[in-house]
Amino acid sequence: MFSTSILPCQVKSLSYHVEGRTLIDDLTFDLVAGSRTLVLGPNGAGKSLTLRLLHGLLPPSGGTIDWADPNKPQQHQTPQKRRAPQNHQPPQNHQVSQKHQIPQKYQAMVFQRPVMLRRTAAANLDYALSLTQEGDRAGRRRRRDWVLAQTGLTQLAERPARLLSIGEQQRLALARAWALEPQVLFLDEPTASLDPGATRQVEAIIQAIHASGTKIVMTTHDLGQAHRLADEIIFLHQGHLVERQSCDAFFTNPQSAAAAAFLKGELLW
Amino acid sequence: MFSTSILPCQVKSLSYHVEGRTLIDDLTFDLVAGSRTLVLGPNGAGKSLTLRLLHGLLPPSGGTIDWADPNKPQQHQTPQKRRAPQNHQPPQNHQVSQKHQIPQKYQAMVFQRPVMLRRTAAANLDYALSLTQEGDRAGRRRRRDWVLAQTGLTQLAERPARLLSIGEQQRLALARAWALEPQVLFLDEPTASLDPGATRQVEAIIQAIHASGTKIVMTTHDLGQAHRLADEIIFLHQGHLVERQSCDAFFTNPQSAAAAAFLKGELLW
Amino acid sequence: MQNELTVSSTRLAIMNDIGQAFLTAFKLIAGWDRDLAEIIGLSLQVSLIALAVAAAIGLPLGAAVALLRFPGRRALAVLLSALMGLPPVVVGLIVYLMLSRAGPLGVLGLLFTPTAMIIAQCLLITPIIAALTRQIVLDLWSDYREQLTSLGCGPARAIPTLLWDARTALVTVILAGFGRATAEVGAVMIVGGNIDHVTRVMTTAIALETSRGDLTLALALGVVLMALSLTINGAAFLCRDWADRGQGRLAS
Amino acid sequence: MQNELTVSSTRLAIMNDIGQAFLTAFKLIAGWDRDLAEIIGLSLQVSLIALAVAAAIGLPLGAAVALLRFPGRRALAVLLSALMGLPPVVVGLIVYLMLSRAGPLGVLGLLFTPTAMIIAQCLLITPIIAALTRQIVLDLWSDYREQLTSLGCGPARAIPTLLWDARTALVTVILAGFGRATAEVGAVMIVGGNIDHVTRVMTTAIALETSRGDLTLALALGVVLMALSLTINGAAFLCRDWADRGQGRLAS
Amino acid sequence: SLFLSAQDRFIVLASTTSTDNSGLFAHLLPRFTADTGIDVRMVARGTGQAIKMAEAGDADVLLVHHRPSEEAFVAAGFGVARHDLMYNDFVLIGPRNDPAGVRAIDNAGQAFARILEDNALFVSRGDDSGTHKKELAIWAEADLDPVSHSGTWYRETGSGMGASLNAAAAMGAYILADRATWMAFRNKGDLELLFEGDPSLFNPYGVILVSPVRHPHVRASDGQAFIDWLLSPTGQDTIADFAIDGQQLFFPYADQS
Ligand SMILES: Nc1ncnc2c1ncn2[C@@H]1O[C@H](COP(=O)(O)OP(=O)(O)OP(=O)(O)O)[C@@H](O)[C@H]1O
Ligand SMILES: Nc1ncnc2c1ncn2[C@@H]1O[C@H](COP(=O)(O)OP(=O)(O)OP(=O)(O)O)[C@@H](O)[C@H]1O
Ligand SMILES: [Mg+2]
Ligand SMILES: [Mg+2]
Repeated sequence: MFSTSILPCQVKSLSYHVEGRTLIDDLTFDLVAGSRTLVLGPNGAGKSLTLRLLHGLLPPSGGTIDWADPNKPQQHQTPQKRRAPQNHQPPQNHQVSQKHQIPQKYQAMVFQRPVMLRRTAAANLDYALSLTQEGDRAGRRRRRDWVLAQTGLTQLAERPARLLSIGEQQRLALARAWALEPQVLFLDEPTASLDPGATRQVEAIIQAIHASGTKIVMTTHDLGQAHRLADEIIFLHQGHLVERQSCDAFFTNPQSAAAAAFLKGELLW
Repeated sequence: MFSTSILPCQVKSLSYHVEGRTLIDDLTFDLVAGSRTLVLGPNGAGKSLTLRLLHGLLPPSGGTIDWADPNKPQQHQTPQKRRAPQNHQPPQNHQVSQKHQIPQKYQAMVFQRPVMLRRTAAANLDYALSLTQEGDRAGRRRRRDWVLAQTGLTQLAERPARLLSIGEQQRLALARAWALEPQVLFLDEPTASLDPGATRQVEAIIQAIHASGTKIVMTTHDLGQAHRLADEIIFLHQGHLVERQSCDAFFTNPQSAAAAAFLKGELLW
Repeated sequence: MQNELTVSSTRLAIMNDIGQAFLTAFKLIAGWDRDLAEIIGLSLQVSLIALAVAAAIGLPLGAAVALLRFPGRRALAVLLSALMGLPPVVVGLIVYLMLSRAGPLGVLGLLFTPTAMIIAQCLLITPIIAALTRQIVLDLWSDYREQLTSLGCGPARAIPTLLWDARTALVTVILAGFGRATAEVGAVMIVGGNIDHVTRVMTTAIALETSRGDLTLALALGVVLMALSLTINGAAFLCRDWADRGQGRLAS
Repeated sequence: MQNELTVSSTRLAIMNDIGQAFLTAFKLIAGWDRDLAEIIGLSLQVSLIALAVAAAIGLPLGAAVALLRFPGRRALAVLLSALMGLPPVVVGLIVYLMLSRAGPLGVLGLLFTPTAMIIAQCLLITPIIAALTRQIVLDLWSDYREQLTSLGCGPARAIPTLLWDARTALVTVILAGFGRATAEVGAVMIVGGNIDHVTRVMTTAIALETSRGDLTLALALGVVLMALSLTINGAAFLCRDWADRGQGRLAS
Repeated sequence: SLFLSAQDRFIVLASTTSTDNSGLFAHLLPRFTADTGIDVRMVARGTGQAIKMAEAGDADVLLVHHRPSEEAFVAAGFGVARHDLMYNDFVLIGPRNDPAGVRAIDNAGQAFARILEDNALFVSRGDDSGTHKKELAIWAEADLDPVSHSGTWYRETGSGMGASLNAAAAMGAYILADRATWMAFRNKGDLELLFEGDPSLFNPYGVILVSPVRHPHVRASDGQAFIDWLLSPTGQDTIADFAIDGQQLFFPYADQS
């Protein structure tokens, strides 16, 4: 589907401070194409911050996020091809990679609290499509109507988006992100406000998006859902990356005490 | 705990229209003290609208919501004691009961999207307490610190409330409503953004609030949670009251096809 | 005794001035004299054109200062805010010096024409519109920033979006600009010259009647101007309500 | 040829006027002459007191019109908005008629005192502050209404809450009022009288120099006034930023 | 200084913009204050407004230059008495190249007639001030009607002397001004004094104490002290002393009886 890709993405010593408080501390991991990464962790662990950092909405306080260059023909990045470290020191605190500025045009995000423009549901989609997809109005309209139908919003297309119910807004946000056909799709608790039937259908949509080649990076508090959707799990706790495992391993055999307690619903505040 | 109560509440032919669209259609039911009422239904069914109507935030387009008068000594309301209908016509469309204006001082609500004032978490609680509870600053502070501790927010008390994570904000909203010691507590999907451990603890808190004599009226999309918490279920679909049953009956033997499909997660959009 | 009486009767006379002014205003409007129509027409023409130009510059400028990050952005914001306090007489002087026959734009022969008044009013109200717009757009941007950025909408592209979504509040900003334009006398007096039948507008006419000592007529003209202003503001409110129906505001 | 040359050299001379004005302004400030200090002091004193009073009235008034439901509420909103276009000369006249010896408040002997100027400026800027506040509070109320009502906070009690939570935006509103107050000349000229050492402020001094034809000095005083205005606006921005640290605005 | 204390000894003087713009008061008032300890608060207004102000009792002393209005003021009981104070004269100002050729003429009416014939730009105060009334009187004496041309070559600015001079300077128009304001005016640009000396251009100033009978609060004794000082040899000499570029601008005119 994509001639070139911004994946893989190397995240190195990523951290984020606000007023001397360390909210994200020294995350190092990579995101590779083809797998569904679920970011789990208790409230306040830093999941949403991590997604926003990855999506380029916040400038990291330290560390780097290196997306592959989508304009270069794809090649498997070996360690040798990566920028040779100048020395063995960890990166300076405020040395922010140029590359974290990767245009959002290859990515899309469904926010935990989606923001709707003061227009109809359909106009919200039109707006997003007009920003990213050039020319061809008819094609854009087809795509809009198609995602509206897929997310069950056709009936609501002409309603002002901000007056929809919270669940309807969440579906509209998914439709909007999906319509953009991103290479990487960030989903921040996309089914938190959905009814059981809608949750099932949205899971199916996520699977379909994944199958079409889009990288999924998602958070959820629904462990069953995580189990159903994940290839790999990144478990965050108090801003730290505590564990990174394949899905099955994480659920059957968590390495850390925090993850084990979390899975049992016994990680208390 | 309360000398007099605003319960029971008689809801009769309640409806709500916006621009000719009927969003809530002819709901008739009553809310009695002592039981936990769960309002279930798919996205857009009208759950949040119903809670806001009950809480007096929206003026009904038709029908009445009659809370008992908290200033009269409590007496069981027999049908004879209720206002005799003038005729057998249903209430006029815009005939709104005076009583729906029952002061919010006996009620509290946790919104689906809680709004935080531009202050610290603790100041948000102080503000709510100062509105409803007279005198006694020390007592208010004690109560504040206690609910903060109970909802695991003591560490976050001095943070600006709007910068908390979504889950933390949801807990703060619960703390705020709880601190007011209402007779009726409306909870609109109060655990939608909570992690599994927090969900368990919030359920325990809801049980404790219920045990202290507060009427619980709550929505959720977590059917397991509904089963654990409900005494009775009100099932809404497309603005209609489709079914009202005791919890066990609803889950084992739903009367309507819509409810049956909903429970199986097969009520598609 | 005698004195007291005289004083209090004069006092009554002065209170009458204000009642008299309303009566005169009513007669002026009812009589609808050609001269008055001419003055009102010119006032409206000058202020509305100035407002249109100022809005066309001020709205995007304010939004740009709110959204774009460039060196000196904060300084520019402070400057715009300070320019809300630009004295009309100073604006008048600057435009006068520019347009004066000996000035750099003298050849255009614009001094003492309605065009000169439009230029002066524009200079006066553009900073007001820009500074207020900046604040309103900034508030909306704090809601929209992450979502729009995520959609691939940079700050520059966000300018029209935010102006559109803030349209309700911006109507008030534009009305503030309109108020300043119609109320203003210092600048148009200098660059227009208050020349009868050419550049006389409501406010300069009021100033003239005041200096002639005909306070009743001056006040009456003021009442007419306020009636005009009320009509236009009322119309703007109705338009806004009409355009607002159901868009994003909860029914209540 | 000869003419052309003369004209263009005069043109240069006029451009010089503006440069000259900055130079003179600089000299004025550097020389810091007692008279100038007195005028600046009085300007600041009058405008700041007027601003304080107008804010004390206008902020709650604007919020009340936004929040409370009473008959004529919309009419009042339109009226406030229209009063943003109240011509200073008219305000000056009304205050003059009230304070005149022959007027109802004549016995107070306030005419041609700084107090009279404060009253006039108050009348001028209160509607501006109220109308702009109304809009900002209305926007915030649409976010807060249900939550606050649920907490048992009625519209009346919500007024201070919303004014506090909208404080960032309201700083801009107050600066708009301040700008109008310092820039204004028509009203203070009439009720103050521009009496040397008593009621002469920056704007009336500018008007006086203009009518004396000393345009350079008039412009220089304008430059000094703008410098003052810049300082105060800059200080207000810094204060706001300081008070805003971390309160509800996402780090970016 | 904000709430003026009542013990300050001062009077309020209502006068015209032309007198103020000339700088006469800046020369005169400090000397009077030094002599008597009485502060004079001078409010400059259009003649009509100044008179109106005095009628309302907002001034203690009125100093203007339109004799008929002044006499009417006294006759109506608003003023105690009118005293001749000083005089100067009106002058006709115009562009240096004098398109209507008024320099060669020796009669004000004829000069105005030339302007009308030529349709040369002419700025009129148009504000019923003393200067404006004098200008209208000259037109009327010459049996000319410029007002029907208002908006074309005849431009009524409806503003003060200084503002009108600024307009004339920018337009290159003719304008009637009082000599004092003209001499003190700084933005002359291309303008020059083209015509002077016609007896009809005589411009007398009168001074009147506002009637304490009509307005008991009037500071009559201090006001009278000011008038007496102005009419005294000291005051008259001080007026005569006032000069710009070595040229005397006002001429003492008090009847020394
Ligand atoms: N801009 C900010 N300033 C200060 N603190 C912040 C800011 N943003 C987030 N935080 C804090 O950082 C922590 C992590 O926030 P984040 O929103 O990433 O949590 P989360 O893992 O998404 O939680 P949830 O499951 O509740 O959504 C929280 O404790 C939050 O209070
Ligand atoms: N003010 C309004 N104007 C127009 N339509 C509205 C308004 N408020 C709600 N609606 C519509 O009414 C329906 C019911 O809304 P409501 O918010 O009650 O749903 P809900 O049952 O709470 O759904 P969810 O589970 O998604 O929260 C929705 O379809 C919504 O679009
Ligand atoms: Mg989150
Ligand atoms: Mg809902």
